[in-house]
Amino acid sequence: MRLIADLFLVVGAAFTLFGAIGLIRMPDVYNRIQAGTKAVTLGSLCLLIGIALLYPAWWSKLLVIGVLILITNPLGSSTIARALLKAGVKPWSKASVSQAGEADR
Amino acid sequence: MSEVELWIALILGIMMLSSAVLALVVKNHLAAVAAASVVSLGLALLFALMRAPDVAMTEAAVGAGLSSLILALALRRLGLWQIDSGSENSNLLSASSKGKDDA
Amino acid sequence: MTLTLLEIVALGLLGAAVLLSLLRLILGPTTPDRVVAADTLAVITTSGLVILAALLGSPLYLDVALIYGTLAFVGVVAIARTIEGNG
Amino acid sequence: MTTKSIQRPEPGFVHGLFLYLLVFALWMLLVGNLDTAEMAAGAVVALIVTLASRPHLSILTGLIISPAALLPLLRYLGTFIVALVQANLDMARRVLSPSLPLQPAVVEVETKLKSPLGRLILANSITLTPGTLTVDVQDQVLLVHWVDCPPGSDLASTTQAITSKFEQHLKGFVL
Repeated sequence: MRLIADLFLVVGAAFTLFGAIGLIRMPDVYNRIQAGTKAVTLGSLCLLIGIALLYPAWWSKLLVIGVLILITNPLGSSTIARALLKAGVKPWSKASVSQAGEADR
Repeated sequence: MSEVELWIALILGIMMLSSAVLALVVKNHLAAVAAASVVSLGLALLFALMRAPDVAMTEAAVGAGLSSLILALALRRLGLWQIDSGSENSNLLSASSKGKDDA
Repeated sequence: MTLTLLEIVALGLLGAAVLLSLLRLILGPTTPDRVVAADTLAVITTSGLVILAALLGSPLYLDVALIYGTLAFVGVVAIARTIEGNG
Repeated sequence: MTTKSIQRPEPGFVHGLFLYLLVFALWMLLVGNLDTAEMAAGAVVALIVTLASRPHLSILTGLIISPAALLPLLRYLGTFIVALVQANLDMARRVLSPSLPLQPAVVEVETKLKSPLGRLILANSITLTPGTLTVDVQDQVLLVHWVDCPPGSDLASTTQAITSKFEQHLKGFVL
């Protein structure tokens, strides 16, 4: 039991670390938001599952925290992305701009 | 304090000190608000580490939530919300953030 | 509680993640980068508070994590509305 | 983010009851035990919250409240979790590869869901699926930022593939 919980903890921490690496390596704000939000959401959920396996009596509050993270994190990053688009920050694209989507507002 | 707690406190100290200095030196007001929220985030964790959950709860509520809310909304009311285009890094953001100057 | 090796590894990875996000907060060439880094740090901290609760063995700290998660979201939305301007 | 073009039906008694049960369940989860006094307090608090949020209840009208909606909900959750794990493996591979394979683009995706709640859930799930991030929701159109838009691909069909996977399950429990 302890081993499974520890594995969940390590996997969650690793995903969080990948998210942070993505935050460092990605070239523009939108990609950073993507890397950050996805990896950190799943990482946090894995960490919560690991803790729930370690302390089964805490499941109710951990469930509330997990649902909270699952709802608010994508919503928050989506809100930031929308605000950036409205403020006029253009998405980065490679040298060949011709293939990029044309959904410019 | 066990050794693990010392390491956590070390990371928290680095985090709080550097983002506090950042909040002082950064030009943009909004970035300063974000950095200040990170400082209170580290402070809440530090209070929790020192076994004071009530203080940590207050710090989390006031420092992280309300102060950044109030400061951000005040910046918006004052019209200081312009985002900068960064330090001349043309690859990252080319000629952006000129969109809305009509506050 | 005594920690196993895997748990110490997990804590180390999490600390590295915090430091890298902090690096983006400090370097981040533009303000939106810093805001995104602060958002990410807030979520990492929420799960960090849960881990702290497990480390100290007391469910009191879960309430702190809950309040922190809620209010960090409110703060992020406020900052986003500020970026958006009067839109 | 309210869209004025949408006709919202009036929220009925069922939606109020749904919200009441939701708030009560949240209270019980936070309390964590089945004490009688706590349950009584939770009943009162949930009633107050439900009555106080009456003006905002219309967000729930997109919800189909019936036992038949339970199965699509479960199927949707299954699809969602699989997509979430895929997204993370994809993102990890992308981040760790030295060449950083990126071809970002912003594309428009049409949705057939009519209610604001359905679009909210769809936008949230798109944000957490491989390589996509919902940027904005206008009436029928989601603006989606896509990390790896392969050059020369047919944009219309590939973007439909993003949404249809979720839509077919979402249709079961939201309008």
